[in-house]
Amino acid sequence: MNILDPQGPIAAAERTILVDSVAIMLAIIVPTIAAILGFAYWYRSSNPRAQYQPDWAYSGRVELVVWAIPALTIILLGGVAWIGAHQLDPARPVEGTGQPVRIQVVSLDWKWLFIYPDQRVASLNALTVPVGSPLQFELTSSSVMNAFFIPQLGSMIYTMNGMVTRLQLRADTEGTYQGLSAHFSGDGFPDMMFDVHVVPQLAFTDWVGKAAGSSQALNAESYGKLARQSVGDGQLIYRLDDPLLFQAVATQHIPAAPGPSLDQQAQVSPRSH
Amino acid sequence: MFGKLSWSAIPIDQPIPLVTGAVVLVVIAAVLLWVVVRGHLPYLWREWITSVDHKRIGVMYTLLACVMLLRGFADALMMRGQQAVALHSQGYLPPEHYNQIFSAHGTIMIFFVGMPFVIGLMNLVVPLQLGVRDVAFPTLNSVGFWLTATGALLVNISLVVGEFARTGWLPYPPLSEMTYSPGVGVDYYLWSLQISGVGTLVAGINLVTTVLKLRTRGMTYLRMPMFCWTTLASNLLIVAAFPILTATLAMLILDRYLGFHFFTNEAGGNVMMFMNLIWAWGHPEVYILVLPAFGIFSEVVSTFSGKPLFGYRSMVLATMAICVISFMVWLHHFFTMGAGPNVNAIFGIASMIIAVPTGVKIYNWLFTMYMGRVRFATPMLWSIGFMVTFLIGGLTGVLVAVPPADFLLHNSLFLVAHFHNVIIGGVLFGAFAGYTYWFPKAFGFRLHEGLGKAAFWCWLIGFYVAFMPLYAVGLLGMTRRMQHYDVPEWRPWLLVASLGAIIILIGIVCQIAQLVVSIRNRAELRDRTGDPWDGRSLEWATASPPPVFNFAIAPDVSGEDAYWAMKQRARQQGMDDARPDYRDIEMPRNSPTGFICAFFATIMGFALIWHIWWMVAAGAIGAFATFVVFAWRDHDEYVIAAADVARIDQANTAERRALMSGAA
Amino acid sequence: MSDQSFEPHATEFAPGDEGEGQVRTRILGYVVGLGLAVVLTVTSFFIAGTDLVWQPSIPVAIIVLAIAQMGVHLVFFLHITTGPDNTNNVMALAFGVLIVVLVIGGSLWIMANLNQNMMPMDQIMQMQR
Amino acid sequence: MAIAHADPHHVHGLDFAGAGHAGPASKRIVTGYGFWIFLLSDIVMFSCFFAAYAVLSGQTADGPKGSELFDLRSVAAETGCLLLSSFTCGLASIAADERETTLFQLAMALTCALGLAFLSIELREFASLVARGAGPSRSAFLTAFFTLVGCHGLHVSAGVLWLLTMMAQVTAKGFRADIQRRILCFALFWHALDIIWVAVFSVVYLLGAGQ
Ligand code: HEA
Ligand code: HEA
Ligand code: CUA
Ligand SMILES: [Cu+2]
Repeated sequence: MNILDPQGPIAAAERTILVDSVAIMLAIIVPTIAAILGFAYWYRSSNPRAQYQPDWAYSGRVELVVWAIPALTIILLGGVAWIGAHQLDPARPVEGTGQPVRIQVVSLDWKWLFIYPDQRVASLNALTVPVGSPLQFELTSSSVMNAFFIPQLGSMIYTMNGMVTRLQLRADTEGTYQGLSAHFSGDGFPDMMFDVHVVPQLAFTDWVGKAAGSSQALNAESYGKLARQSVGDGQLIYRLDDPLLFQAVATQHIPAAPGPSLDQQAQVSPRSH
Repeated sequence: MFGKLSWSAIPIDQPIPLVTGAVVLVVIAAVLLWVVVRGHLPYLWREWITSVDHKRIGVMYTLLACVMLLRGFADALMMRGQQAVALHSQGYLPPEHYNQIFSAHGTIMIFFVGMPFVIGLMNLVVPLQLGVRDVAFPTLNSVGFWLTATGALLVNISLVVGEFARTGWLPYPPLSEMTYSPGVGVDYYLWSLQISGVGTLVAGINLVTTVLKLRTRGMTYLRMPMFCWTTLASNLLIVAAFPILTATLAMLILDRYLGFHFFTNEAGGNVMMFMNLIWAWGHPEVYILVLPAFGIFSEVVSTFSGKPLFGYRSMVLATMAICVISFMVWLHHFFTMGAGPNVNAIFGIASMIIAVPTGVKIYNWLFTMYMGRVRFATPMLWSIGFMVTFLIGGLTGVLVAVPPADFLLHNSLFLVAHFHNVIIGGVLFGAFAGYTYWFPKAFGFRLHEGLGKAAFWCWLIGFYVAFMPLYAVGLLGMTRRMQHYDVPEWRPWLLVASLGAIIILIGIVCQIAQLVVSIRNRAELRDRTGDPWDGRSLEWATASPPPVFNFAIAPDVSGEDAYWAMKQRARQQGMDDARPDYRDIEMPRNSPTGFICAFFATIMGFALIWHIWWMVAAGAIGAFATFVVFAWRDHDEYVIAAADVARIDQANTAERRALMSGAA
Repeated sequence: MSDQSFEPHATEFAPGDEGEGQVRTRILGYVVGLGLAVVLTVTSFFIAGTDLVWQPSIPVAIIVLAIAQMGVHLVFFLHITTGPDNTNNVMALAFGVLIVVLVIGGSLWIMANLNQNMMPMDQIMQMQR
Repeated sequence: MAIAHADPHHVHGLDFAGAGHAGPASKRIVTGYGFWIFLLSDIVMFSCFFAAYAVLSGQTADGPKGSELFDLRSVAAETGCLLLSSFTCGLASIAADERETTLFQLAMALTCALGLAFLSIELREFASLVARGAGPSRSAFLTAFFTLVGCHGLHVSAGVLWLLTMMAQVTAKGFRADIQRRILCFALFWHALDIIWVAVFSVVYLLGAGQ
């Protein structure tokens, strides 16, 4: 999950910006720290060699420098921020090889649902994507806010009920990575980790085939059951019965999930791990 | 009859809060009993509880902050302990408890530690520095303090009766709406903050008016000590920002209590509006905390370098710039919500711009030490520790202000490390510097230096050991508020962090020991000059502790660093022996209004939390009646006769003169 | 704060104070204020209900009139003027107005931007239709 | 630019005019100023409700829109009450300065009556909305509407309570200096409510009716 070990272009660019910004700032922070310690040490009252000028409290030249240096640094960093914010805008399309894959993400209490509307499949708590393809996410939430985040692919984004946020990523190396919710969403929040399987294009097609043949179907009814609070449901695959399910959730045609209910608390203790 | 309240509200099945609560109760009962048995109650009532003296109120604010620090720290230790063990396991704290703990920790630390600490110091010091007798509205000042205490009390009641919020220190809806948080926890949060928020607003109005309208003769704006300037800036932020908090929490209250739809998922509510409004308050809030600390460092660095503050005017400009710009950056707390790139970039750049005036401040302190004579007393150690530590926290702050970097770091433990870095390294170190610096002024004796230094080193080292690992684990992708986790690579860092918390604990023990030892040895540590540090501003021109009226003769100011100038003059021309022209002094009378108001506010708050409507009405009527009765009284002032003023002042200055001439 | 008033400031006003005025002129001040306020209010209400003006300009006109009327109230009822004796009061007002503008303006901008970015797909399509 | 607004040392021209700063201000100025600051903070609070209203005013959840609900005639009547009451409140201030007890009580009583008239019209409006099923829980728009307008109404109610207390105090104690200061603050409060009402009727009712 190391942010400094990116596996896609977005994460890589963000990592670079992160490291560069730190470097730019260190160039001014390190000398400042050195000066603080140096001045404090040299001008200690027990040092007879240090000069003492009890009235020296103004110098136009020093003033100019101390306003100018931080200002210039910030102009530089501000430029980085401006360009970065535009180039890495989460909704901005990403280039890639192969077909773009549309993935609709619903954060549930407390699990993740991934819907592949074009492939007519869906999965729970595990995201399978082909390597190199642009990944076009649309995200919403069944109830409370969450944040969708795969540290090694970059750019987290909030999920909110009744709204659709957009995110574009790409994974460049095959492997299995971890994703999580980066915004606190209640008691089961730490269990919202999910696996991200980055697989070759062909393997992805295989996986889609397998899911399409799954005995589990995802439709309004099974969604309604999923939306209830629970943890530890494991990873499942579905064939997608209702391709407009995501729209129905996002437009609140399926109302927001009910939250804790008394009978349910008795049945499924969130603690059953 | 009792609304939602029933015996089941007391968490019999959860030993940890219950035992903690019981211990706290026993301690409080024991203290009360001791007070009553020793016959201290009338004294406490007369001299403290009903006091409207800004110095007493300042001390009480600070005391409240210190007590709440212990509570907040207990929470912090529990969190560090939980995360140290909760790999592949539930640890020892179930989620419903862990979630209450980080929410309570954040709430308490910001509202009931940070705020009262800085407000207390401002209350204590600003009128003295301005050379006046009290703040603008002494009785309201007492009301403000007691309402803050009410808020703190309510938060702590939630430990034993019911539960606290499980929604973080800022209760984001819809999680905090009735649907998803049906318990009383969020209500405890809301009402304690509404009540203490009124108190804070009152304190803010009071201090703004004091600085702008009550300055002694000759104290022009540009002769005010830096701490007065930062007080002005910080309190302007309070009066401008706290109403936003009040309005936002009121909306959430309406949603929860009356089925309104500001932030619900249903009927067109909009959760993003909450985020937007709460941060429009929340960002200025962090500068409300840190600006007074900047003022304290300005005083301390200049005093212990034996030089005036370098670049005073540019400090003033920087302070006011921070004050205004802090209102233009709030979106940086939700870069990842999906606003467009222009919005993100503009707010990101605005956030970075604050680094410029802040940097100017750092450099001005640096050049205050330059060609000075730096004495490493404890307050100065805290200041140097601050300068170094805060730079690192500021760096990471500017880093998360770069939107693409924040897309990776938002809500991570890296962010947690950032804000502890600026809050502990900035606000808390500042509060401790101010505490050691002004303690002799408030009580007439100094704090033990050795233990103070020991505390400083433990804190400094403990801080780095506790929070640097969090930066690392944040880069490893760990988010905040995790009750357990399944990633083994995180574990070592979290273990180191717990070790750091323990080193901090040792620092705290040193601080408590310091206080105890100093009280024991107060005879040796006594300060008879009123000026133990060779100070520069007017608070050192009067006795320690100062008489109720602060100054027998209102000082006349003719330049910056007023008291320093007076001392210079005295050294050159000798003390002037003419007997001053003492006059009668009118002082505001003590009043129980604040305490009684807070009493009714507590009742009302508690009743509102538990939906006990008749009790709500009773509390409201009681509070209104208190105000009318207060408004009805005929004598709100008493007179100290000129002869008494003369007697007190002569006694004070006699000792000082004797000492000064003895030293010469 | 008691006897801190060594020399009462002849040069400063409390907000709302008018200084030493003749009763007649003071009453006149309120009459003028009331008159102006009534005229502005009536205009506002009239514009809101009429077809005589170009419709899209109506909201702008109403806002402008409201601002004007607030100014009238400030000057004639609250006696906040720009005279030197009132400087501190005006500074405070300016700070307050700045904050109000930042909070309202900032919120509307942010929220408009977010709402636009987050509309569910079919709503976007509805809008394109 | 923004800095200049917040930077009170721009008034130092004043301070330096004489022999420097003259010392603490009089109690009347201090009290009035403190209250002025409070009023500004209150206005900031209202600005949040206005912002919420502006954001939520389109969210009718398929319920009624503003233009279907608002009755501009009663709004005009409310406005008339408040404007007149501001005038009578001004008369009361003058009477207080001149220590004219009867005139003061009369003007205050009139102010109170106008305030109550305002409140009763507003309550009637609220009641009829609720009766028509357009209560605050109907939609986010109505939530924001009731909160904004109701908050102003609550302020007016508090003002009436304060006003009555002041009348009683003047009867019992006469025009003592501290009571005069409170009258000054009350007048400021009452006039400030008017300013907020101007914003309310413009933004909520007039603009809302057009939608
Ligand atoms: C006292 C408290 C305090 C202070 C002073 C600061 C100071 C700063 N903070 Fe911090 N912040 C918090 C408390 C504080 N913060 C808290 C509590 C949160 C999290 C709340 C939550 O989510 O729960 C937070 C979160 C937070 C975020 C949100 C991140 C996120 O949620 O993803 C951001 C983003 O921009 C940010 C930025 C900054 C910046 C730019 C500063 C700047 O003011 C720092 C400026 C200082 C310096 C830079 C150092 C000195 C300067 C120089 C020596 C000059 C030269 C240097 C340069 C040119 C770089 N902070
Ligand atoms: C003022 C603010 C403040 C302070 C001082 C602290 C201090 C500490 N905090 Fe806190 N913290 C927050 C504000 C603060 N925190 C906030 C806002 C959050 C976010 C909450 C949320 O997620 O919603 C947070 C969250 C937070 C977490 C995050 C949990 C998570 O998200 O997973 C952790 C984890 O360990 C933590 C730890 C600590 C530790 C170890 C300290 C230590 O440094 C503790 C230090 C101890 C003391 C401060 C007390 C000592 C002093 C005295 C007792 C005075 C002695 C007496 C005299 C002077 C006489 N904090
Ligand atoms: Cu959040 Cu749309
Ligand atoms: Cu911030």
